[in-house]
Formats: sequence, C-alpha cells, structure tokens
Amino acid sequence: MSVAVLAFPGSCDDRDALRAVALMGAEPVRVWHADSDLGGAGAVIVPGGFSYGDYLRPGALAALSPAMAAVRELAAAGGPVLGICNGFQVLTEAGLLPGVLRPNAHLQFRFQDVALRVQRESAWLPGVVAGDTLEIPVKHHDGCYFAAPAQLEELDAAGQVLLRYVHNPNGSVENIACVTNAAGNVAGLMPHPEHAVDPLLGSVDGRILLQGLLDQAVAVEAAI
Amino acid sequence: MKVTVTVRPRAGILDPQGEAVRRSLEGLGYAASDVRAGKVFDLDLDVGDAREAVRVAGRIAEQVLSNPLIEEFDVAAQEPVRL
Amino acid sequence: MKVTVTVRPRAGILDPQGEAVRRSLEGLGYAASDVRAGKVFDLDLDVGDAREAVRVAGRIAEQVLSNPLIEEFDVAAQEPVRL
Amino acid sequence: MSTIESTPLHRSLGLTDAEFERIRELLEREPNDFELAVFSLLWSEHCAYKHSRRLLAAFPTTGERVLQGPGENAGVIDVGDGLAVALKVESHNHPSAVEPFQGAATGVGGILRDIFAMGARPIAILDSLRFGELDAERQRHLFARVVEGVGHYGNCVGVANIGGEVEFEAAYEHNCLVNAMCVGVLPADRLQSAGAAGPGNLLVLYGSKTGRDGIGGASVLASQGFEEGSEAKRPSVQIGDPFTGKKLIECTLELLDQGLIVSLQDLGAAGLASSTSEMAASGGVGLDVDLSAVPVREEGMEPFEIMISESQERMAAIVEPSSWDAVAAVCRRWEVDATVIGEVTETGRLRCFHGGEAVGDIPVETLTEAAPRYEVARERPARLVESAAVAEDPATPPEAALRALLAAPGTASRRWVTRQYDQLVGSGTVVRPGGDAAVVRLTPSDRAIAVSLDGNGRRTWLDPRRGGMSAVCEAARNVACTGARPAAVTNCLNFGNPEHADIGYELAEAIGGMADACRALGLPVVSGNVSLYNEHDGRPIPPTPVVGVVGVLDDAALAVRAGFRDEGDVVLLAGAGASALDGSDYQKVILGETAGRIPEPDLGAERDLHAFLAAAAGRRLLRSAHDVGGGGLAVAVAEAAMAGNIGVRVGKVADLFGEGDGRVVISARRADVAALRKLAGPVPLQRLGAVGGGEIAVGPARIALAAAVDLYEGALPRIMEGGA
Ligand SMILES: Nc1ncnc2c1ncn2[C@@H]1O[C@H](COP(=O)(O)OP(=O)(O)O)[C@@H](O)[C@H]1O
Ligand SMILES: [Mg+2]
Repeated sequence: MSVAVLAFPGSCDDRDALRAVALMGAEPVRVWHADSDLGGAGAVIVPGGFSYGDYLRPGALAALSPAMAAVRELAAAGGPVLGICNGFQVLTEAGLLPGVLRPNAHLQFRFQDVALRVQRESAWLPGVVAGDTLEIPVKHHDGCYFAAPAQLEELDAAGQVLLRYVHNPNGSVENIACVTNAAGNVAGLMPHPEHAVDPLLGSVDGRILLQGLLDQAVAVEAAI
Repeated sequence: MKVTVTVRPRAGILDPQGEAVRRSLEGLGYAASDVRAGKVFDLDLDVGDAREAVRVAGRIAEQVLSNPLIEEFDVAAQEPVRL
Repeated sequence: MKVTVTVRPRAGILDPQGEAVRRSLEGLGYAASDVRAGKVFDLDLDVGDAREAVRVAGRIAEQVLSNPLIEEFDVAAQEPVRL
Repeated sequence: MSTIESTPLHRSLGLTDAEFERIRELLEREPNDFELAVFSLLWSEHCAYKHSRRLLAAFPTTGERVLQGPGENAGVIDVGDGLAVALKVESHNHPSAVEPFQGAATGVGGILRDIFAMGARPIAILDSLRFGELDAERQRHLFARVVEGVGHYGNCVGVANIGGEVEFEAAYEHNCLVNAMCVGVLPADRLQSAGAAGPGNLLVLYGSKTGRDGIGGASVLASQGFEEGSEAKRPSVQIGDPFTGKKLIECTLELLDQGLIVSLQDLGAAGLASSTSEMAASGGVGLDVDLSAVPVREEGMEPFEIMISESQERMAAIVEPSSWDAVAAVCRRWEVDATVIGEVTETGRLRCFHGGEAVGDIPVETLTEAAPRYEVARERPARLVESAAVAEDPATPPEAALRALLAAPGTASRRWVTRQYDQLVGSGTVVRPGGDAAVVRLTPSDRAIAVSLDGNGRRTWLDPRRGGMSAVCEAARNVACTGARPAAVTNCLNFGNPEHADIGYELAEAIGGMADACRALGLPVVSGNVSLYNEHDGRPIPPTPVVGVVGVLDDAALAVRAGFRDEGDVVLLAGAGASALDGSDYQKVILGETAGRIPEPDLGAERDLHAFLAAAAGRRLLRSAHDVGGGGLAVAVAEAAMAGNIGVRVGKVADLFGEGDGRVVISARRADVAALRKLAGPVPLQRLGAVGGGEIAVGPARIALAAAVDLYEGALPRIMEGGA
C-alpha cells in the first residue's frame, strides 16, 4: 500500500509523516504541491507545517494548489485522506472538512502532549472504543476549531467528531480535536500522530490513526 | 489599478486578537468598549480601469482573501470609480 | 464612537505576507503586480465626539497598534467628523 | 575628501583617522565613497573582530573530531557513522532591543543560514536570552516578544528548538541579550566551504530581493537631493521571513545533493560587501560583481546601498557555468529567485560595477587580512574581591528559602518559554528541553547528540576568569548528564565597550578562563561570535560569555534524563566541587545582592566527572542525572523530583543552596550502587537519600510535591499572564 504525503513550500512535518508511514510498513510517496496526480497512492496525508508561511490564513493558499485537486478526486472516490495540523487547516479551507481553524484563544503557539478522549468507534481508530484516551502532542498557533452552532449540531448528530481534548489547549469549540467529513473518509486533527510513533520519543498512540488510514485504503482497494 | 480589500471577522464571531488589544488598552487607561481586528490588502491589479479592478478584487477577496465562514470583506478602489 | 485604524507596512519594509499572496494570485491567473498586507482595527471608544475619538485613536495607534519603525497608520472616524 | 557638515566622511562612517590613512596607504590612492563604505563595514568590530581577534587566539581549536574550526560560517565536527555536525551561536542583541519580535526572528534566521551554508540540514535551535527584571512592563514585553519571535521563525521553518536559557538582571534592562545557536547535520564527506574558486565560475545570488535594510550609519553616503522622507525608506528593522527561509534551506540542500555548487556563503552583516570579500579572500581569488544585476525591492537604489544592504534570506553561491541551467531549475521549483551577479577572476580584487560603470576596485586582502587588530588595554575592575564572603541568612528558614527559589523568575521552570517552541519536528528529540541538555537522534542513525547553551552573567561579573571557566564546565556538564561525551564548543562573547580598560580586562580574563577549561576538558572551540559595546549611559552589561556544547552519544536509547524514576532508587551526589553562596540565586533572591567571589572550578575533577557519567550511562547504571546549578543542591533535588513526578527524601546536607561546578545529582537502582562506586574511581559519590513518596524533603526543607510544582511551573505564567 502506498501513501501520498503532500509537500507545499513551507511544509515542515512532511518528512516526519513520510518516515512514520514507512515505520507503519507502508510505502511513502512524496507528492509536490504542483503535481496533479498522487502517484498511484491509495491514501493521502496532508502534513503539518506552515504552508506558504501561514501568511493570509493557515492553509488558505495551499488549498488552492493543483495537488489538492487530486486529493479532492481521491476523497470523492472514497479514498482515505488525513490532514494533520496545517493539513487539517488546508482541508477545511478546501471545503473537504467542515469548520475552520482560528488563532488559539490565548494567541500563543502551544507545544504540549495532550490527552484526547475517543468519541466513538471508527475506521480511523482501530482497536479503541469510545471513552479511551490517546496521548499525542500538539504544536500550533492556529488550532482553535470553530463551526457555527447549527453545523456543530449536525457534526455531533452525524458522529463526525472523533476526538475531543481532555484539557482544551487552544479554545476549540466543544473541545473538538478531530473531525471527519460526512462520508467519514476524510479526517483532520490538530495533534500530530506522526510524532507519536516511536517509543524512544514518547507516546506511540499516533500509530492508531495511521493504521486507520492504511486499513481504510486497503478496504477501498479491495472494493474496487 | 490600486484596490483595497478589507477583511473583518463576522459579527458574532469571537475575535481573540481584538479582545487582547481591548484589554491592553484598558490596562493603559483607554476606555475602549470594543475592538475588532481584521486585515487589509492593497492590491495593484493589471486591469483596464478602476471598475474592472473592483470587480476582480471582489473575486479575489471571495476566493482567496477571506473565509466566508468567519469573515466578511469589502472592496474599495483607491481611485474614484467612474460608473 | 467608532473609529477605524489601518496599519500598513512602511514603504521599503519587506512584506512577506503580501508577497506570498501575490505569488499565489499569479498562480491562479490573476495579474497582480503588487500586494501589500496590513491590519485594520475597529475601535469603539467611550469618548464624547468623533473628533476626540480620532485624536485618541491616533494616540492608541502610535502607542499600541503599530511599530513606527516598520509600520505607518491612518485613522478614520466611522461617523463624519464635525470640525 | 567629501565631508558632511565638516565631519570627514570616514569618521561619520566610524573609521578612525589612522584607519583612514591606512586605507589610503593600502590602496595607494584616495578611496571613493563606495569603497570607503565597504572598508568601514569590513573593518568594523562586527566583521573584523578588531578588539577580540588577538584574544580569541587563546582558544584551542583543533582536535580529532574537528573537520572545520573557526573561520567558516560554522564549525563542523565528525560524530561518527559518516555523519558530521555543524554548530554556531550568534548574537542579535541590538536588533532585538529595537524590535524584539523581528529582531529575535531574524537572529534565528541568520544563524540557520550559517549552518546550511556549511551544507548541513539544521536540526536544532537553542536560544540564550537575557532581560531586565520582570517587574517592569517593558521587560515583560521584551521577554514575551523575543520568545514569540524565536518561536515564530523556528516553528515556521520547521527546526526543533531544544534548549537555551533565560536570565533576568537589572543590568540587562537597556541591553537585552538574544543569542541563538543552531546545530545541523551533514554527510562528513560533503563539507561545504565559502572559498570561491575557479576563475570564470559564476557568482549567483539567490533568495529574497535586496532592499534598503540595515544601511544604518552608511546612509550618510546617500546622494543629496533625495526627496522628502527618504530616510523612512532605510528601515532600521528587518522583517524575518521564515517562509522564504524554509524554501532557501530546502533549495540549498537540493542544490548540494545534486552537486551543483562550488562554494556557498550566507549574506549576513554588511551583506554582499562582506560575503563577496570573504568568499574571494578564503578562495584566494578575485570577484567581479555587477550590482545592477542584483534584483532589488525598490527603485533607485544606489550601488553602495545594494552592496551593503543586510536584507534577510539571501545566499551567494559559486557555480560552474555549465551548472547554471540546473541551478536555475532547482531554484525555480522552490520558487526562489536566482540571478547571476558576477564571476570569479584571477585578479585578487573585488571589482564592482553598476550599469557597466566601475564603482569600486579593492584588493581583497586589504578588506580581510589587512583589517586592523588592536590590543585591548586591561585594568582589573575595583569591584573584584579576593575571597568568598557570603553566609546564609539566619532569618530565613531553609524551607521558606526553597519555596522562594522555586518561584523566583531566575530559577523557576522555563516551560512558559519552551511550550511556545516546536520541540519535535524532525522526529529526533529523544530528550526534550527542561532538564540539562536535550538529546537529538541523528535519524536514521541510532547515534545522537546532546546540546546545551549556558552562561552566567552574575557569576562572571564576580570573577571573569572563573566565570568563563564555569560557563564551559556548566555547558559540558549539562551535556555529560545525558550520558553523552562533550565534543566541541561554540561561544558568544557578550561584553561592554572593549575600549575601556576594565572591559578589556573582563574580556581577556573570561576568554582565558574559557580557554583553560576547554583545554582541560579536551574541547575544541570550533565557532563563535563576539558582541561588544553592550552598554547604556556608560553602564556596561555584566561580562556574559555564553557557551554552547555538543556531545556525542553512540546510542540514543542510552540517553539519561533529569527526573527521578522509581520508588526506592538511591539518590547520590556525584562530584564534590566547591560551592558558595556568592553569586548564587539564593544570594540574589533571599539576600537581595550579588557580591563576593565564586569558587574556582576544579577542571581535572570536572573532566573525571564527565567521563564517569558517560561510562555509567553506557552501562545503564544511571536512572537519572541532573546538574547542580542555580539554587544549589536543594533546587536540583527538587527539580529531579518534579521532572520525575515523584517525591524524594534527602537527609542532612552541608550546603543546601550554594552554587559551584563539578556536582551532579544522580539516582540508581539500589542493586547498582556498588557497581557505580566501582566505576566512579576518583569521583566522590555521596549517598543523599532515596526516591519516593509525595514530598520533597531536602534536609530541613520540606514541601509537598504538588505544592512545589505549583510554585515552580506557575511562576512565569503568573508573572507574564497573571495566571497559569
Ligand atoms: N568567540 C569566538 N570564538 C571562536 N571563534 C569565533 C568567535 N567569534 C567569532 N569567531 C569566528 O570568527 C569567524 C567570523 O565570525 P562571524 O563574523 O560571526 O561569522 P559570520 O560572518 O558567519 O557571521 C567565524 O568563523 C567565527 O566562528
Ligand atoms: Mg556567516
């Protein structure tokens, strides 16, 4: 199984994501933002960093790139797409995920390990059940999730909220850390699963989300 | 053709930056009951006239410079638009 | 009293945000020869009249909202100032 | 000679009459204004190290690991497995005092460029900061904005920030210190040099456009008849652009991977003037530069402005003509502008043209080799005393003193700072900041480096020589606490005006002490930077040498952390270095003064201690190790407990709060203590107590673990934000 990791000018965690994908036993494929195909990959990670310097709004300029058109296509065909941090911002700006990420309520960049409460069982979280906690680091300046009340109701009703912060690090509405699209195959989160895969560096709970990405890609491929 | 696009947080949307400014003004003894922070873009567009510039800037503002979920914008030509 | 302060990078000061926006507009097929990005603050000040509001906003802009080394500002009352 | 208001031009540019005479002699003619501007910058303290170069010769600079010592953009050491590490620290003090956010950001940007100019991928940033006391709003503002600026650049550019330090002293109120260090990794066989070579090769400028940034003092040269307000066009503040910085890193590394570059140099202070002359000088060649080919941000820039502009995010490379198309293609892909602005010649001269006209022609070595080097006058400052003088305050119970220290801005947790920095990007951070040194694995290798950046202005103020020694010992000891073997030193010397004899003394003594310590510990100095004239109203900053040490750990999995681990582990004090309250945090916080004399570090014992720690870590005998630093033994023990989130009981100790070198609090499994004692050889091991419980008890001072955490972690958030 191969997983595309997008790279925009200003992406920082693309190399980490590539490494994490390899560690999970899949084949990482680096896709440059100007490319218009995903090199045959069955899954995509839109990685963290500061694409285009986060100038304007985080993710806004990256959302307009040619590679994102290819991501849209894969998503429409049911392929799994995971946006991490800046990647989450890109996916919301591109309209592939609901809501928007705004500056942290305290207006500071924040790096810390956070505890995340699992909201429900999901293909993204193999082996864990509602109520479990995962520990994964966050590091961002604009991670305050926002959606209008009506939209939030819809998200809750449709089970699109996968993870909530146990202690909210950024002011996100309803402590939301991770949401999916309505179909469930596109997910975005501010915490960094690719930084939680190596026991020498800390928690390995990030592997769960990456495994979820791979499992879904395999399932989609089998269905075709 | 020079055009200015101003992007502001929508009414009702929390604006932590504006609020932080308001609090520091308070600390300095200024009586500000509300502060909202937004962005301004001065564009120099290679188009024929000011009217066209405003039209193009509007498209740019919608597509790129603002996120309609949380922001609204307005566009003003820096030279008078002859209608 | 509502006043708007607009803060812009001084001429000659690097504006990486404006430049990044310009490049991506170019990529989208818009012909923008220059983009400068600044900030706008809408202040609601508890002062007697618009004229006083503009005066106070000027002080605030100088002291808090801008760094004169790299930025310049202007102030506009949202209601007409009666002189 | 052109004059401005009857002041000779050379003086307005900061050159002495004698220096001006010397320039005429070297050129055998009158310099024109352009040439004079170039000389004035290349012969400045900043570029020429006029007052420090001779003193710096005291440093040992060679060693078996050294691939590149001082003289290039950064030093480089061999760390094994075919890998090399580049390191350098640099100051950005003045720009940060003027505009703290942008000053700090561009400081980080500048040190990053020095590292990738060596062909290394930057993997870690450290920052050493000093401000006035935080009870003043202005100082809190400077502190907050500097930290934000350091974070902004490093976070955006995707390089982990893994350490540094912060001190608060009234004496830094008008001269905050912002020193940034960067470490990069490269294949040992791909060391890059700045030396230009190959007449006919092209000089390529790539990165941001050139504006009127940092023209500063040289603006007296601007032609008259400028329109109103032209001064506003010479910004004294630079804007950091980490986005372009990031593209420059990736673009540069790709150019090097493809073997397209002959030599490489960043553009820093004095811009093209210094980078072209350094490239030509170190390659022993000449350069012809066409200034009208330089892409500019503004219209109407004069040749001298283009030559000396300090616009950020620019690099200069020498490439073979046949490589140019490939170079241009890589730069295009990264959306980085690249332009051929000149070529290498055999003339040994730096010749500059503008619109086809020659504007300057200077023999390269007159700018570099022939720059003046002065002997500084030295006179022992009257404040220095002979003996240690300070005793504990009988009126303050030890427990109250411990509480006060844990919550003091100078001693308390730095998490308020480090949580604003990305510590993980690069997937190498095995030990995060907060303890002694951070440890970064050189992924995909198992090898790791430990890095620390330290100084202590207060202690160096009391004894410049011992303070210099101590700074080296402390940085190396921090590295040794992780189990790494200290391998090389970089340093930044922050001092007052060297033309004053007391400052000359401080500078010479501190350098001498540092050099002695480096020699004794077997540490070559491979790079560094000097920041002089840090004074306000005639009052200088305390002498503040800041020392960065990189150590090598063969296996990242062996790294030792500062925090205690398990109930029942034995706590020991390794080393028996002399300690005193003179210059200590206790003296400052409890007694409200800085006085006396700090103890002399025992360099031999220090070396033995480091060797012991590496050996013990290598055999997995250490559960934790934490340096005894600010706040003395009591605070060190408390910190190890808080880092491990477990209590500790330590019995009677002679000296709770004294500071000095050569001591480390370690913990070990009960069963391993005998083996540790055997391994210790000449290093004294004193049993202090045991890990466990919910209380920190050090002799008579007792405090609940949770209460200690609240004081220690809450201190800076409360001061900076009025909350946690
Ligand atoms: N305190 C010091 N110790 C050792 N070397 C130093 C010191 N200060 C400066 N150097 C060396 O002198 C050279 C010039 O330094 P500097 O001007 O800071 O470099 P750059 O031009 O890259 O900014 C560098 O190679 C630097 O490593
Ligand atoms: Mg350099």
